[in-house]
Amino acid sequence: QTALEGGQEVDMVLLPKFLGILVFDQANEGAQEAHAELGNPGELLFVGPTPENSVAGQIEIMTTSATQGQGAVMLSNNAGDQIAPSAKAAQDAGTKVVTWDSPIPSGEGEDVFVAQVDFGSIGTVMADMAHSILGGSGQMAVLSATPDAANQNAWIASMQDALKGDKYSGIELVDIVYGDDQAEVSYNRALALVDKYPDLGVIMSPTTVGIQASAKAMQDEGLCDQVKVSGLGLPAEMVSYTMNGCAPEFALWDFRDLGYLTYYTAYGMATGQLTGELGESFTAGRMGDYTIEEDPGRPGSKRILMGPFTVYNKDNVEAAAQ
Amino acid sequence: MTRLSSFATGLRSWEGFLFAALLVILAVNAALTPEFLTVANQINLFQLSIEKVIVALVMTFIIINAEIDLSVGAMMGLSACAFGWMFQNGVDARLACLVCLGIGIAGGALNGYFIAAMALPSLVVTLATLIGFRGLARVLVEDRGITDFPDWFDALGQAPMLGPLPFALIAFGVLFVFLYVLLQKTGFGRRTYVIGTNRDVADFAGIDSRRHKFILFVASGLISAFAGLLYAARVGAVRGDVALGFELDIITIVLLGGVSIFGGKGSLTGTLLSILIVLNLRNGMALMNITGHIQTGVIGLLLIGSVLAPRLRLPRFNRAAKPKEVSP
Amino acid sequence: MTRLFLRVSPQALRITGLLFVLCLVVLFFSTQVDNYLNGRLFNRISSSVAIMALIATGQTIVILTRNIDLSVGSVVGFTAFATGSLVTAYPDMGPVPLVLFAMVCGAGFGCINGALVAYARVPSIIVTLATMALFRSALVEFSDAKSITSGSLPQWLVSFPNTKLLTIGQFQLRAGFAVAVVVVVLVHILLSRFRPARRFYAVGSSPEAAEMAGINTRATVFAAFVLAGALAGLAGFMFLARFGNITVVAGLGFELKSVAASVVGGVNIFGGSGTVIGAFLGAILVDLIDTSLVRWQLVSEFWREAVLGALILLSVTVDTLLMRRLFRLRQAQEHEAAKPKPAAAGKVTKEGAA
Amino acid sequence: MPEPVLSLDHVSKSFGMTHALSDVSMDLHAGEVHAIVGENGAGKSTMIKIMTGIHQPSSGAVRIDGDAVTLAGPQTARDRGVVAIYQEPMVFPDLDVAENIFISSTKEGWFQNRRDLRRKAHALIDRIGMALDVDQVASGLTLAEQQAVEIARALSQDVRVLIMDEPTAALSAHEAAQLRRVARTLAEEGVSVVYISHRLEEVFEIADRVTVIRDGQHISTRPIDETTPDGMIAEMVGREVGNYFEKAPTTATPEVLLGVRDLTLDGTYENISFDLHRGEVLCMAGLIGARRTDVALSLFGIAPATGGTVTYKGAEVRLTTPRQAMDLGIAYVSEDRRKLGLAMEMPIRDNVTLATLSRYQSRAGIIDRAAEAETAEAYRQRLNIRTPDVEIDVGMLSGGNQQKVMLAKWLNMEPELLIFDEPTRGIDIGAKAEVHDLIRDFAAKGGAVLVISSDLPEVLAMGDRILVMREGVQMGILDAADADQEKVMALATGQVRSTAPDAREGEPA
Ligand SMILES: Nc1ncnc2c1ncn2[C@@H]1O[C@H](COP(=O)(O)OP(=O)(O)OP(=O)(O)O)[C@@H](O)[C@H]1O
Ligand SMILES: Nc1ncnc2c1ncn2[C@@H]1O[C@H](COP(=O)(O)OP(=O)(O)OP(=O)(O)O)[C@@H](O)[C@H]1O
Ligand SMILES: [Mg+2]
Ligand SMILES: [Mg+2]
Repeated sequence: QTALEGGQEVDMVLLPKFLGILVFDQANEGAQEAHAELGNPGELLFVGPTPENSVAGQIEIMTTSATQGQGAVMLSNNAGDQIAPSAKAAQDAGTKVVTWDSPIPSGEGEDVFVAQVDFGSIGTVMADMAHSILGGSGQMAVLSATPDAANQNAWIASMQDALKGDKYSGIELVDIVYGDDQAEVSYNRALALVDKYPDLGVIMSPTTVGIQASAKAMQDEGLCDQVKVSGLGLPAEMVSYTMNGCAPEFALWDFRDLGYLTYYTAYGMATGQLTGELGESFTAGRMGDYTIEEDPGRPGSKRILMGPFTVYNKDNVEAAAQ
Repeated sequence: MTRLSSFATGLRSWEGFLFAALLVILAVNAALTPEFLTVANQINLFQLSIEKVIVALVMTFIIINAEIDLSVGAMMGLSACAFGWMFQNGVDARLACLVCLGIGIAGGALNGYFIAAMALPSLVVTLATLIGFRGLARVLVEDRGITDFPDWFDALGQAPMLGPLPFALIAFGVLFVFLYVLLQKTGFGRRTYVIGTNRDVADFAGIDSRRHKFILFVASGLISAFAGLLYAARVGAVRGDVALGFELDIITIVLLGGVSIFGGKGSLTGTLLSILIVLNLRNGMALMNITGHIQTGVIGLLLIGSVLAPRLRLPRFNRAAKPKEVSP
Repeated sequence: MTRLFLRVSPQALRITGLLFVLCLVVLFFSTQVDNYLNGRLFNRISSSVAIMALIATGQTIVILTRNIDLSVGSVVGFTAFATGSLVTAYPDMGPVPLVLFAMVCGAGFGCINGALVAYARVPSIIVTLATMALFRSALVEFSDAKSITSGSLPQWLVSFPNTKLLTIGQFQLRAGFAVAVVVVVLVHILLSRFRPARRFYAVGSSPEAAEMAGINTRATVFAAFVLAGALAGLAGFMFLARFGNITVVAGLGFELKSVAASVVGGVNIFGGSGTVIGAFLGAILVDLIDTSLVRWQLVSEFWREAVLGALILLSVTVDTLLMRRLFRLRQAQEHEAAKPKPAAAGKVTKEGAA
Repeated sequence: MPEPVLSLDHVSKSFGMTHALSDVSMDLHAGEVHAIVGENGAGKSTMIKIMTGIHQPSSGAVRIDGDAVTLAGPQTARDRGVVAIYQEPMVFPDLDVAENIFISSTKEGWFQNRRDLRRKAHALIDRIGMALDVDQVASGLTLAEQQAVEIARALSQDVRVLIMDEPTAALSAHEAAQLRRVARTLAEEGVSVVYISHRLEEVFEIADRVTVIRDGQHISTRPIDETTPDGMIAEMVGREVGNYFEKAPTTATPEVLLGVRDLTLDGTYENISFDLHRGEVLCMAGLIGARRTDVALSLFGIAPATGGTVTYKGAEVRLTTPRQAMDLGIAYVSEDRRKLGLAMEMPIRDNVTLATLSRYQSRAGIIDRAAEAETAEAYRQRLNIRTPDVEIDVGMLSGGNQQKVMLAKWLNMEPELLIFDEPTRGIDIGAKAEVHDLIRDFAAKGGAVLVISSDLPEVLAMGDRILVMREGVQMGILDAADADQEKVMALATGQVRSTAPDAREGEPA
């Protein structure tokens, strides 16, 4: 059990998928909190690309960080395996690469992944939410972000796995469509799903933009009695839909905590206090103890599991939305 | 006397202006960030955008020809995804590369057919193929990311080949020299300018502008496919969104280089200078931790400023979009 | 048949052609998709096309003057966000000042584009390529990573686009669509009857001739951009009302979609000809195909874009070939009409030659 | 002496090194037709561009009603009642004729009424005496018709000063006469008309006063009856010149170079038949819209004919591309130099070698620029192109000098058959003679020339034979020896048809 010692100077970069999105800003707040707590005299940079240029931008920032000799890059990966060569190059230059929110699928170029939740269990949670909404049987469709979003794809895959269980035999996954994480595309896709499957019971959207747009679409068209919306969403955006029954249940984790934990992990590794070996444990400030373990979804890769996440419903959403 | 005056106008020309701008950027970067002038960084800054700048060279021809090709990014994506798909389905990677280049030629020929033979506006045709090629890339890889290419392929994009220089950079150098001679010194280049200046005049002088345009679009497709492969090799993986939106960056580079959007004006020297400016500027900003929208915004300002500044100060600048003289 | 074909104006013919293609598409999908042809389809398409129709209208005006506006997407995003922020801060604001604010905000961006294009004489594609990035950068700065959420918007605003003005059976005329139709028709009437607006056509048709004829080409081009900006602002307002959730990616990609709608609607990309009704139908056609493809079982999710690209190319090709044919037919007809007693003249020449 | 409506007061204008105008003064009175004459590049167009605010004088002033004014652009000038029609007509190709006329009018109301518009347009077109469908889209109009639209547009406004820069260059004699009547009528109504033309007989017909410009300098301004054509020409060129329209002896040989039989392009022209001999100059005459240009375009492979045969040097050929025609030795000098003839934004050098580029290329395709420059320089001297050097853009030259560059481009191809469409459109009397000499010289060396011209004196002076067309139909071929203006016009206007059995003479093998 390593108790991380603060005060060492190391420059670090927090690299989100792109700038201008609330949850990434929350992660930054968490990281800044940890940065202050650990008394790191170095710099914590929050830099990221634009939405249109996310992939190339992330690769560019990763490469630049290596050139600058940053101690660590904390990456919410939006480039899939395309970032692996530059991440490896960064590692070779002595920069630690800690991913959070979304890992490098192949695990190459990555020291450790700080997982917000267990990617296997998130599938079960989504399946469970669908189960409870549908009352055990009915049709479900998925409205995802883009076909390239690695974490969404992993979650959907794990949900498809979970659905094989006997408990969910009554649930039929009829379609997977993509809303490109844009409000208007997601909105139109959600309606097209309803038109395509007249018996659809729930739209599962593992993305905050998609779930909000679907809920709005169902509400606008007066379809909330027929088709429910669920998935991953922000309480502040979803509160009204949860209260009026359009989206009775959805889940999410705390991005502030995720940023906080990620910072601790990256700091430990960049200062050499953590070696990043399997089984290593450390105390991450206010959040308690964590252990580096094998990532079950990506053989050969390591992760730190933050967990748990919260399922929101009528009872707790209003409090969380404040 | 003529020599001397053309040298003088050369200094006051657009290229001269770009060159001065480049020097300023280099000096500022070198002064502000110690890592800037390292060989590794200089190679990196090229490497990071090498595919775009390669395509920008051909785009220079196309825009001088008074056309535009919006489908280059999508073609890069299609070629990379086709490679990934074939590789995943057990096709030999070498053969897959050849097939991808073939796809580039076919896609370019499709554009060329509609633009040259059917005489549809290239903006419209390539807007449609931008959507279509991207769609085909999606069809091939769906929601998968494909990786684990053969080592030689990855090395092509990532390992140094000649001294510290990677293959793509060498390819860029060779291509630049070849295209420079082609555009600036040969009859093909002259015809590119003439057709861009006034297509009817070219046709009436016995120049087959349709054939010329067709060739250019095929070349554009081919080079885009090649660049798509380079991209796949550099990042060692492909996905449906490879090179998404690259077309606008590429066009920005070409326009900043002084190539007139109305055709007939510009040069590869200008494009090269513009490449150096954009890359060094981006790199300098990145090293100063200025990224994201501010970077994009600065390039945007530069683009407008580059057209405005010479017009405000030196009205007789040789810039592309000089106001048209009314008929004498 | 040919006679009739020749008498109708090209614009009217083009619109008829578009309507015909629309019907074909609807008929085709009704054989492919169960439960396709009903009021619901109308409601879906009509409400989803409203925003693009406004943007395409503005884009058409700009294209008519031989320019292009690639910044509309960013303008929509920014105005949607700014309007959302405003109404969140002052929830008591009424509809009129809010709409005005959105339009003025959009027009402001249009002024920047217009000034650079018309007065500084920077080609529009360069200006708007740059301002597309700049305006979105401004949005990222301005939004400070906060999103607007529908919860914070007044109820009248959120429910406005779907307010049913008129219901006939399953068919509903909703406020959002009604606004779009009114704007399109209004702009159409202006463009075809209002003298100063005819100058958009003149300037696009031949900028040099316009200059020589004493038309203030700069003011005309400037006005086109301001109008397009104002319409994009209005679209931003509608975007806010309809989706409620505004982030920094709002309106991303609208620029190319609006160009596609105009072009499919028969607006000449080189300026001088086209109608906003055409662009409106073009927007509907693109939207209809896009939505229908999602519902078509035969085509997987991943084929949609490929098919859409092919269809755009097809419709533009057919339109162009048709118009060319028509032009040739007309020419031939005029020649016939103008020929001086052709038979007699021909005979005499032959006799002379014999 | 009444105050002049508009005057130039010691105006100078230079473009970089070129002094287009130096210290030119001129007065314009109400109700007069004031002609400006001078050689190509003398500065006529520059003068009127200063009057209409397109250019600002480098020094000196423009005065309207005696007040010095700054004309910021054509709009300001128009607001002051100064309207110009330029050498190259400018219409809006996408708008119909009626709208073309009224688009910039400030007199109409806010909303346009189609019927009203058509009626007014009709009235104006009638006043000019053109037959023109006002609903027609302008993209299909010929140069002359475009010119008519521009004149109508000018007439639709409250003009005080109407400037016409070579308005009749593109018009046939009939239409030109019509136009002159219009100009006279306007002058009688009190408008001052500035009239620029290279056709001196026109000047004498309508002008009240004539100003002669040479090399950017004001030479003289005189009432018309105090001047003679010869005196005027002497002032223009600064020397005595002989008779331009002297009939040159024919150099025609019996050898047929080009044989055309029943050439037809559906919907455009039909059954054109003639033989063209080496050494011969065959002129095609006709009114505007006679479709002569279309015949030429077919012979050059641009608009391939749909029927009939063409034999070249005794062998039947099918001409489908310009390249093919050029390889045979056929050159076509277009009538529309701005749109089809010259790349205006490129240097003279590049334009001169445009049609013969492959000759300057090495095996690897590299262009020999020095050789190009040498060629261009040679033509500059031979054709007397007025320019300091061949590296400047063609667009900077005056109309006449542009014409010579275009000719240089085709002469450099060393063609055997030269099709010359409106060879002297918009060029001055000195240059005209030079062009005529060049054509005759070309023929004398064994080449064949097909000249399309709307300038009747020119046709009569140059042609060995004259083929007259009318609206796509060959009306007949006249021998120059027994042709005169009346006979040609009679055919061109369709009053008579030819009976001369000349089309099939000398059947080609
Ligand atoms: N925009 C310009 N830039 C540079 N030189 C110019 C420009 N416009 C005209 N010139 C030069 O000014 C001189 C006068 O030209 P201008 O067009 O006035 O002649 P012009 O008398 O109208 O001749 P033409 O009868 O051939 O039309 C010429 O030498 C011409 O090359
Ligand atoms: N009614 C028309 N509609 C469309 N285009 C026309 C028409 N008449 C002529 N043209 C085009 O205008 C150009 C010149 O016309 P045309 O050949 O009829 O005239 P022309 O006999 O050469 O007379 P000129 O050369 O004196 O104008 C050609 O390219 C022709 O195709
Ligand atoms: Mg002139
Ligand atoms: Mg002609």
